[in-house]
Amino acid sequence: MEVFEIILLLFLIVCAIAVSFSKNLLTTIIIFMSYSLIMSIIWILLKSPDLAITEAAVGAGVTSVLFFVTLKKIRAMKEEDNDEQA
Amino acid sequence: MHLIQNFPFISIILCLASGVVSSVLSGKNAKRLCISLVSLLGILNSMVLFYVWKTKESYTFMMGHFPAPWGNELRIGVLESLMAVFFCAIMLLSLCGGMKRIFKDVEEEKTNLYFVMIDLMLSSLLAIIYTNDLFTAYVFVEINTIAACALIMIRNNGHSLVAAAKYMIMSLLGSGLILMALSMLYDLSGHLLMSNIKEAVAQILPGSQYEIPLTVVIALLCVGLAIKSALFPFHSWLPDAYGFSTPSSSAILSSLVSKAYIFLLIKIFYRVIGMDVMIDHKITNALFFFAVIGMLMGSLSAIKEHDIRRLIAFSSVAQIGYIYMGIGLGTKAGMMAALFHILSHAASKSMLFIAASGLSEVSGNSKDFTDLKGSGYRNKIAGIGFTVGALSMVGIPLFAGFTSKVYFAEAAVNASTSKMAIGMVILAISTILNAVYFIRAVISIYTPRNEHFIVPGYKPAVTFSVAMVFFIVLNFVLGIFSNPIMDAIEVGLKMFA
Amino acid sequence: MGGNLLTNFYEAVAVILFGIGFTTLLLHRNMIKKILGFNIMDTAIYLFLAVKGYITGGMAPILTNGVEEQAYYINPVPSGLVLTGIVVSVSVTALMLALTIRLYRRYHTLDIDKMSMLAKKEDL
Amino acid sequence: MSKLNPNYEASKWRKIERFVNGEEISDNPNLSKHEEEIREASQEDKERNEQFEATITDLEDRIQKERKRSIEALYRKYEKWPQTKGIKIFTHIYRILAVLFCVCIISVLLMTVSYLPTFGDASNPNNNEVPKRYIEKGIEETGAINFVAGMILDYRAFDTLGESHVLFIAACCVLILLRIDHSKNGKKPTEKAEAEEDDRKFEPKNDKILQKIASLLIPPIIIYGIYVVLNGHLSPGGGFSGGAIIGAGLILYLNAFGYEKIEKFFTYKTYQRITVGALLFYACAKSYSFYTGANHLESGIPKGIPGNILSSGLILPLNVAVGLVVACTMYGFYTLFRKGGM
Repeated sequence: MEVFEIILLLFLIVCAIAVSFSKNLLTTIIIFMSYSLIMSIIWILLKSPDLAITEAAVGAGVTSVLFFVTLKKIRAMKEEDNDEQA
Repeated sequence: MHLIQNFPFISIILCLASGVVSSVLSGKNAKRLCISLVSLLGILNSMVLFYVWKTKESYTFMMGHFPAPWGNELRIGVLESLMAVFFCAIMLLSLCGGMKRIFKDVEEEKTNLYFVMIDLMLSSLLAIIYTNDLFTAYVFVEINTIAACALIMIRNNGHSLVAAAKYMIMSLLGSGLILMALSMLYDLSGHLLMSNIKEAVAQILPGSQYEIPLTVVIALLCVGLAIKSALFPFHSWLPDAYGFSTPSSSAILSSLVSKAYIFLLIKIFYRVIGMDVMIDHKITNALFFFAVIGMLMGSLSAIKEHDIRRLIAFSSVAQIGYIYMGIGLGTKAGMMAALFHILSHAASKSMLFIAASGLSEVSGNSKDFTDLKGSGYRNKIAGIGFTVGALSMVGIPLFAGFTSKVYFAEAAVNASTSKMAIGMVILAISTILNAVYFIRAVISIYTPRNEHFIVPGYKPAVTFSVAMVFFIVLNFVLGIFSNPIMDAIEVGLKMFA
Repeated sequence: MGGNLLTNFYEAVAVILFGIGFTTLLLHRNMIKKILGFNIMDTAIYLFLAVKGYITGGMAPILTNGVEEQAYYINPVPSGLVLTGIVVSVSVTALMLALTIRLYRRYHTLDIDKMSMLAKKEDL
Repeated sequence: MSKLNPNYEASKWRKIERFVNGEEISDNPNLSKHEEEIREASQEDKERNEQFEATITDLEDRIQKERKRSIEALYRKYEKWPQTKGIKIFTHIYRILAVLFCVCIISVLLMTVSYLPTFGDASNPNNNEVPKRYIEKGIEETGAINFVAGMILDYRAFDTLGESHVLFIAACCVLILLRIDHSKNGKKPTEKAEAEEDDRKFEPKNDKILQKIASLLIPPIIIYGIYVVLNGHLSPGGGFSGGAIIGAGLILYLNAFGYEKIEKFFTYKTYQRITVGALLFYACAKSYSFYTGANHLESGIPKGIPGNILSSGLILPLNVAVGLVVACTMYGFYTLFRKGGM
């Protein structure tokens, strides 16, 4: 069990660094989604299932959906600008 | 359990419920509900103040069926109820003062949401003042942050949105640090209740294993709360946040929100970590150092401002430096001077913001000094209010600012010699700097120019003039009858620990 | 350096994540990156807080086959606090994202410095 | 500014102008000579005033333009700023300093972590009498099998009351920012129509695969969400996570079937009613138990037999209320982000 926890924690650190250094916004958000999924697995390993469900449903689920909608709205406005300029 | 003892709990729950209800009411009804709620709370808390003043000792109110370390708990003493009464009074006056501008700035559909924010902010202020449990304080600090951000951004011009974004980023940084410190403190002491933490912290002797974590906890708490209350190095969000929001929300933000965080810091000083542990850890010297620089830098950057709202915002950076200087002195007199300055600064700062909105209303809604010239003649009551506020900031006798400066000087005299020297010198220099930009502002609003702005038969709104008169009376009361207030603070501090 | 660094490796990782989130929040000028940095910082603090309650060999704090001794279960207090915290960070993220959309609709940029410059320019 | 012609009065152009203005053209000078002179004199005074006025406004315009031009030049210089060499070096130094700042924060905190109590050790200071009572007396005092739910909704209920108000205030903020309302005056509907059109162009519109899968997935999601809310005090979960699952189900339904279908049963009105009703119920229930607890009165809510659904006193209705608030808020966030309205 020890090794599995260490692998997950290292994965978390790699995800956090990847989020801060990657250029494309969409990949950053997908990396962040995997970050919160790994976090909810860690809650299970830490024997607190309440947190696992809440982190999975509220943290990974709704936050990522909101990030995607924001990105789509910004992409939509960007295309409108290009149409106006073109 | 006397009925009056339930009033603090009832006032918090009433605020939360009326915040929820006024989200479905129309703008006008939400305004009436909010005004009546704030005045009712003022009355309830003043009754609690008299009750606690008579019984001469603070009592704890158990939230729910389970005693303190298991359930939540409020602790009500003279100091807390005095702060609560004062906060309700200032909020009522700034709401009435800025009422016309609220209905002009905020979209017609969204005025009731403005009053939702005001109600929930008042409930979080009262909860922060009364609570005796650290995690409850953190949850209500979060409500306070979101409500303050909403008050800044509700006036939807570009500036206030950018100011709200900057405010949110800095505040979230602050609350992240506070939560980190809180979880370390929970790990060291095993409790979230303030008095139990103090017993556990007292057992951490210097040189034991938990000595370094305790120092880091104190540092994180002080930095987190300094960021949120805009102490000098972390004040970059303050001028935009106060400069571009509606007058009544900038009045509430500058006088109530940052003061609640300072009051929470004083509560942590006395009730969570203990004053002597704080002094051993030299945190008071660090606060004194930053406060002194803040007093100078705040006034210096205010001098080169030519926008009246940003000038008042920078002056509140300097005044927050005064309060932290009082805390940094480390003595009981210093703390009492800081608490009195919280009251006097709240009174004069909100008056300045509301008067400035009155002045800019008669000079074509511009905040620039060139247009504000001569506005003192056009809007008489706003001119008088601005002058009284400016003179109290500078520290002219008979005004509130003067008495708090006297108490600061007294506290600095019997502090340690190095602090006394630096304190007195900086007090003098910053008074001169205050005089430079405030007297210049008063002179410029009374030089007769800009006749083209004169609207024949212009009369300021009734609520505006009533609020102004009450502000002026409050300032004089704080200036002249400050002794009973200082006795209340002294008694409150004795039962505070 | 105290002896517990290797035993407390969960808290060490939480602190490293806190540092990364803290710097992402401070360093990047793009608003979406700042909000992601804030989320990472907050999740790291909740990991730091929830790990306090873990007891090796303890079971999840739900009554199993009628056993009511403290030694069998982990400490439920930190999970209660973190449950509150997760919902706080979701609501603050939603607020910041709404602010970002509104700012982008007005200034057509996500860079907060450019936004404040455009806001100043609007004044003239 | 062209210079005024001195004998402008007598010029042909002036005559045409007066003709256009309808004044009678009197060629013979002796008629109303006096009136002519008066008009001429007042004409000259007016001109002199205008010229004086023109110079003042001209002066002010020039100052204003001067100020604007200097600030414009400053901004043009500001835009070229990042390319200058000095700034490039400054950003590099700033980056290195920031990374150093992050490393030193992490090292300070790592040093503190090394002094903190060991991980997972039963004799840690926080394993004291507080959790002891939650676990050992939890069942008989709150009736909840899940100690965490018991702790959140009964022992430390004030935090969770504040917590659901954090969610409510965040929803109000998003309403302030993004809501485009259908108010009566003419201007607003165009904004709303624009948002509608914008939404239709970029969002999925009744594509078959999504609808088919959604009709398979949504019932289990909603049922599972309701299960998690109702079993909050028996199994892990509770109001917050159950509400989020139901909210996610509603979001999937909206994506698959579009706004018309969902507005049949979920409009802004129902959102307001549910949120305000659930929060008021929550506040009343909790203030009742706070009031009875503080004044040592006996609160007559039956605890029921631990283990059944209807067992732990107030915890079940509170979980349902919190679940409703969270579900409506999560769904409200999504629709406000997408179209600025329910």
